Amino acid sequence: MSATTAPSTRRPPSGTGPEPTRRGPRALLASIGGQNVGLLGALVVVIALFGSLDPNFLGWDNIRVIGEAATIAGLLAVVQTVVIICGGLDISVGSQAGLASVVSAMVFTATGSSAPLGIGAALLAGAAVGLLNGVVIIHGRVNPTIATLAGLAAYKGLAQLVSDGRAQGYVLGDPVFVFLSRGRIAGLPTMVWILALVAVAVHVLLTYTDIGRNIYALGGNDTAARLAGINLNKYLISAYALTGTVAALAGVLLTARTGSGQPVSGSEGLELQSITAAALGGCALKGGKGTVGGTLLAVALLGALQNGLTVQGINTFWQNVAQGLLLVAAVVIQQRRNRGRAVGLPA
Amino acid sequence: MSATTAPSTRRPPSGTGPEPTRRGPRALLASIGGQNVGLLGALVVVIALFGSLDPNFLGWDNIRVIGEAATIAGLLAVVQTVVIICGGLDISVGSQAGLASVVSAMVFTATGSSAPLGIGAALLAGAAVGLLNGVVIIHGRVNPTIATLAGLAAYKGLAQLVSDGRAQGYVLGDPVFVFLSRGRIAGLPTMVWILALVAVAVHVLLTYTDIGRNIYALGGNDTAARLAGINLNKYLISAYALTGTVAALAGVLLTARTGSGQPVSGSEGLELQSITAAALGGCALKGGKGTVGGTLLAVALLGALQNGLTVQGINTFWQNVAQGLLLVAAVVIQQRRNRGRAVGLPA
Amino acid sequence: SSGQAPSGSSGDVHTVAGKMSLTYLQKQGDQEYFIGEAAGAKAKAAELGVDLKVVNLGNDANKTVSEVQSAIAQKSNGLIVVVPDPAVGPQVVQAARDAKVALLTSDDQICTTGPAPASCAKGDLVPRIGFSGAQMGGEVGKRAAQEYAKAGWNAADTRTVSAWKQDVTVCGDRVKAAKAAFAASAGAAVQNIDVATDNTPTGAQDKVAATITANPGVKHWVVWGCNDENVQGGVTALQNAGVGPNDIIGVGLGAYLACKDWQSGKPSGMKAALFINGKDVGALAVQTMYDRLKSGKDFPAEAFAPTRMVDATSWRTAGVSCG
Amino acid sequence: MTTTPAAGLSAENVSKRFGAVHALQDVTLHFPPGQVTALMGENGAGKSTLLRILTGDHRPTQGQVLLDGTPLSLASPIDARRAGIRIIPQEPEIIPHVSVAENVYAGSLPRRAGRRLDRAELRRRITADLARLGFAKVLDPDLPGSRLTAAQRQLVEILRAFTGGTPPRAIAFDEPTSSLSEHETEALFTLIGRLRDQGVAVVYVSHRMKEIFRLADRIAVLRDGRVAGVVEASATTEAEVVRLMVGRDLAGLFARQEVATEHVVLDVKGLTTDDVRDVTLQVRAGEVVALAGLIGAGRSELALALAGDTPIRSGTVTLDGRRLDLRSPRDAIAAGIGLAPEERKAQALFLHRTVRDNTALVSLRRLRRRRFVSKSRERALAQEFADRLRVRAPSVETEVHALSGGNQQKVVLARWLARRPALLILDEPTRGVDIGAKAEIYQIIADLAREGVAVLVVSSELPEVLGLADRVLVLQNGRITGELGRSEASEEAILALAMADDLTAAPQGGAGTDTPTTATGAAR
Ligand SMILES: Nc1ncnc2c1ncn2[C@@H]1O[C@H](COP(=O)(O)OP(=O)(O)OP(=O)(O)O)[C@@H](O)[C@H]1O
Ligand SMILES: Nc1ncnc2c1ncn2[C@@H]1O[C@H](COP(=O)(O)OP(=O)(O)OP(=O)(O)O)[C@@H](O)[C@H]1O
Ligand SMILES: [Mg+2]
Ligand SMILES: [Mg+2]
Repeated sequence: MSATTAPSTRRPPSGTGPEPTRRGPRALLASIGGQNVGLLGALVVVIALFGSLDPNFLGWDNIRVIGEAATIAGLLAVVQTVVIICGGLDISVGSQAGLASVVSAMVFTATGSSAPLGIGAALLAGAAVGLLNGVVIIHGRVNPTIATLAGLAAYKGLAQLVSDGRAQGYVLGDPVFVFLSRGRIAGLPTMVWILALVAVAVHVLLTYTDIGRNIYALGGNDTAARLAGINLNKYLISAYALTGTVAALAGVLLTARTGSGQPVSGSEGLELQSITAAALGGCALKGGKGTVGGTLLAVALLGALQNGLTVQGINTFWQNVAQGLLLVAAVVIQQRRNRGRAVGLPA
Repeated sequence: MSATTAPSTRRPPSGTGPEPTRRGPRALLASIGGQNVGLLGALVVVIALFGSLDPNFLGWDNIRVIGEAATIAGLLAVVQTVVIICGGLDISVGSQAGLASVVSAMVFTATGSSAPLGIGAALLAGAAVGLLNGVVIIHGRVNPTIATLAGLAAYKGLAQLVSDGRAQGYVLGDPVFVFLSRGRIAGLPTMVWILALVAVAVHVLLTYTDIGRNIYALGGNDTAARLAGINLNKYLISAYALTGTVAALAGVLLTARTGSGQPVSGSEGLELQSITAAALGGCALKGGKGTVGGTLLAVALLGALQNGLTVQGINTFWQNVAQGLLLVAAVVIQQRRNRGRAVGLPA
Repeated sequence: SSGQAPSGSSGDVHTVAGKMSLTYLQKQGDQEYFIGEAAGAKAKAAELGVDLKVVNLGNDANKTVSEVQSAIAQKSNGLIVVVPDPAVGPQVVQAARDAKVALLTSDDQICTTGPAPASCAKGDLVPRIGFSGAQMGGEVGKRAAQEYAKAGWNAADTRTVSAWKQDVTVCGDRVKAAKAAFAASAGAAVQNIDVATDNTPTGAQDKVAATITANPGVKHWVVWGCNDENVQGGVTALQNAGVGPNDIIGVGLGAYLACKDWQSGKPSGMKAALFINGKDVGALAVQTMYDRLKSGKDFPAEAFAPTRMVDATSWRTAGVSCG
Repeated sequence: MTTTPAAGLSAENVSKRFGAVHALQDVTLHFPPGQVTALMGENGAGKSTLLRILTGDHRPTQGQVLLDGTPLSLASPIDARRAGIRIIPQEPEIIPHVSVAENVYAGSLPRRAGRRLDRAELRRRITADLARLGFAKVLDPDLPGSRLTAAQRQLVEILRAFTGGTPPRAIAFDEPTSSLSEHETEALFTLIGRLRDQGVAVVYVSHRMKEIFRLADRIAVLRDGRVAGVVEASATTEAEVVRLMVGRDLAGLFARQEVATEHVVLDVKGLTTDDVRDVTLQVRAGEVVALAGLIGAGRSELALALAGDTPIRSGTVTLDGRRLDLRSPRDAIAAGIGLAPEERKAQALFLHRTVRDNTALVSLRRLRRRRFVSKSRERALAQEFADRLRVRAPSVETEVHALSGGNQQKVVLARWLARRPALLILDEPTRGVDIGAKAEIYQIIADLAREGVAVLVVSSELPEVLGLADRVLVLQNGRITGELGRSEASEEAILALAMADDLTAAPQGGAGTDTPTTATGAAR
């Protein structure tokens, strides 16, 4: 008999003491890394490795470069996180971004170089396309994977049709676009600020509001959520609409970066990148689990890795192999820490 | 309501019980189409439409062409079906095929044009890579999506490394490869025979053996399967190894068709195609559900659609849009028939 | 039939009396240059009263074989192909020959007897319309060398950047030629850096930005690549890193993105670009095929559409259309 | 005690930790062959954990498991199965897209040469086994697993245990009767008796005292992960077992006074769904009405229909005088109806969310300002109910999947008790809940009734029905076959109504594949 606490009350000794969230340094660690220790570790290793190989890697300039390069995929990964928590998936984010890129440049040109109109039109188009995804999934009862795979093809085709497959317009004569692509605020690129803003907003939404609770609930157990009176349809459709809007924002940044509206180039493959980041960041593809913080950590890891490999002048082939290995290594470390189940399906 | 079996128990009249075995003529229908009526309908529409627009579409020659073109993706879709039923996913199938393609051509060349050695080496490599996937997933406890995403990058990199990123060798001087690529048996291309053989074998495995039933069990509920004494690890690893081997077979056919070992070209994107076909064919991405028949139907539909659109000279942009629309339409029809739940997640 | 018979001529092909139907199969059909090529081909076909289908092959060697077979099954009279990978050439030749269909290639060469056109006997090459990758790369390298000489930079603090997607064979050919031409005519040994990209402007931008990190001491940069996307991305990355337009020599390939820089009227690191007019190639290819099938006129072994090196001052007059 | 290698199954100095939680500490227990050893203890005492260790599903942090005196290396459930140890887990594990027959024989499907599945044999076996075990009437072997009710799922698990080829050496039942009604429970007991006679070591976990004393030879009690005592069943009393479990005497039996008012809260007329026909009932404010019946009688369906989740084909539902148009659970909740559903894992819990999250979910509107949820108020709410229902968890920030089955059930109840709807529907509210907490739950229900809440309880546990309800409505075959006031209600009366059809009316649809008469045999 250990002398824990003499159970004079009816509360069992290991009972539900009011012990709330931890405070102090552990709380910070928990909120940043927590179950993402594997990722954090991998990030540290990557930074230490490439930093020691080339001190410039850790220079402020290069960190900015990494940030800018990661922004577009990062934005998509953040909204992908929301969709995945909902138990869905959006494979069409890249195509949506491409469509928005073209729309922004074409409306910009057509309205005699009005950046607000161009950007506004792109965001509207993105929201509409996202809404369409949601409606097809909910009211058409189409599995999200299929629906957005269909969107991947259809929206890409649409972008190509409206643009005739060519890069559209030239926006870098406009100060707004120049600011988006090359501007800085407090030393950080505008693009990075945008990512930070969106990420914080989504994080707050998920963590501090009842909307966020409901999102986790419906992704975790849709039957239970339904019986708890959550309007699943409204939430899911909103999630896809949000995704469309943020994908459109990514498309606008794409336009700003390349200087013209790109129907396909630069947005193809973003779906896989965003899903990779979300999954690596701890999202369960079954839904109900995941955090913006974890996803951003994964975005940072992938961004740093890619940049480091290029700085080291390693060719694509080795880069591919290295990326695969790191991806597995990060997750294995994570699983060891979390002590996943030894026998049977590890999920 | 319908007079199938007099419900002595109080099964609800709206009973959609599609699942277990029925007998008689309905059984046949059930086994071919059954819940795939939407797909079957879409296929009929596609064939009727393109057939009426261009009689060549229905010509024997063109059907052969469709069959050949669909073979490689079809093979991968068949094994993808197995993996998905297991509750897994293999995103690396395309890269595995690319690796096998390169290996087959390089070994063929290195052994002084020995087709059996080339093909054998490729299959071995495929099995090994598949086994590696399985081991990483089971013993590394890495989520299948992440593990095979890592594989997608790593095996592609490997294929590029061994081939230096270029097409390897030339195999069409060899009668075996010529037979694989251009041969016919009873009027049908060799490739199509190979697909048929693999599909039938996998179908038999899934439907008529206890191995197959165990696969459905562990995909449907891994805890139940574990407690029932099914060796999950063995099954899962075998499923990935099988996938690797069949992906390698697809790689060999790729070599035969293109005449040389292709590290990337022709195998990139196959993962998405195979997952699309499996999902469209009725596999639940959560596992435990799916049939080879459904998947093949989806492969046929996608193949016929693609061919038809090209035959009609429709440009790529419209093709993308049309493909997206059809994908959604097929599933919507299907869902209407199966009367999915009105409220809540459609998955 | 193992298809080893030499000669690129299409001796078995008969002339077509009635309505002619042709198929133009292009790699990377959603890329700007090839879209132009398709447009040129279609315009010419309409003019000649020929039925023309254009098929996008992507980067897929396997799809090439499928689509060639499909076109043959559709009773197409003549095929014009741009293969994603020359290694698939013999398969295409074989299929066309079996079906007695006329075969012409554009842009990229293929060989009847083996996967590598470079080591192919002249007579075994399939007749071709277009430009050669080596030739294009050569012009880019030469122009870059001229600009370099004009700028009077010091080789020690200059680097050349070659940006391309490393698993695309034809990209490798272009870049190799550009390097060789630059080395031959620059008169100084400038160190080169290979940058692996995905052939998109943002991909190139990110990769070149990382490259700048790795080479902080470099003052002057010369950029070329597989296409305009690579060069434009590279130039943008350099400008974003604070390298002035006068310290950059970007020589594009295609001119469709370079022209946007010039159109804006601002100083740009994009100093020149090789304008290759896809429209001309497409039209010429269709015309050549038409002549062959209508009147039995033999294919020329090779026919070239004109290319032109353009820059900020000359691009409009050269006919570059900037969307 | 442990010096001589004894026959049967034993745990020796077994400890198990989950992070900071000591689920088991130094447990040494012996389960002799040919005896039924009941394993008792409060929710979270460690019963399921011990069973999982015995069957190789969990690895002990310390200690070992012995079968007939030889240590087993239980690396996995497969090894345990090979050694002849079986378990019926607390939560039935059903394979969704596979028939009942395949569900039952999963892992040991009959096969012919070359691993060919022998479907004819499978059919023969399932038919025979269903008839032999007396479940033919309540379980259709062709139904897919996804369409089974809670009770049917549990029957599948039971079938699994009794249908293996060779009889097992040791078998553990983890609350097998928690959603079964008397009839099936009786059948199960006969089967367990047979196992005991065959010399199998039986471990039986249950919170139903009556069952324990009917069935068990010995009673082992766990408290806080330690062995609190092992007693012979014949030499002890309920009170002593309870004392061992909780470490104190429980207050006297729960007794409820009637507080029902005249105000009718729920008024249902002619309600018909796919499985429920023409149900008319009323529940008044302050009244507790129980729905009783056998498996598949339609009680849960009725509850779900009232909660808006099952389409209503005809009939009216009126709440507080307002006619409701129930098209989704949202409508019902908005109107003031709350349902704590039958299956906690499938229908109620978010396993990867915390106790706090799970508890507060339907009360968020009360806890938020703008759309920001006040975490402290949320935590206070969860803590209050966790304390009252004696939820045993390290804190309310623990994820629900780490809770024991009974504690999970309490979280489900807490969610709806905290919301205080006008009409509270509880479907099998005390499934798997221990005696101490049960009393507390009854008390809360009584308190709510006193405050004017109308309560509708679905329960298969007759003592619960009798103790709690002011009125009992008995369903059979989707219809109400009778109503019993508090004074008329008795176990016999309820059972008689529940099986009225079997006794009087001729069975319908004689073409049925399998309707042996064993099922009616229990109507003594
Ligand atoms: N996977 C797990 N992770 C963390 N803690 C766990 C886990 N499983 C069980 N526990 C803890 O171990 C203790 C014992 O749980 P167990 O399930 O064995 O209780 P039990 O006696 O079966 O209770 P019940 O009667 O409610 O079923 C509980 O405190 C529970 O919270
Ligand atoms: N999801 C479902 N699919 C098919 N049939 C169902 C489903 N749910 C319930 N049923 C059927 O509806 C009838 C009524 O079941 P219900 O669950 O309401 O009964 P119950 O009285 O609550 O009994 P139980 O003790 O089994 O929960 C049963 O015959 C059952 O088989
Ligand atoms: Mg338990
Ligand atoms: Mg029930």
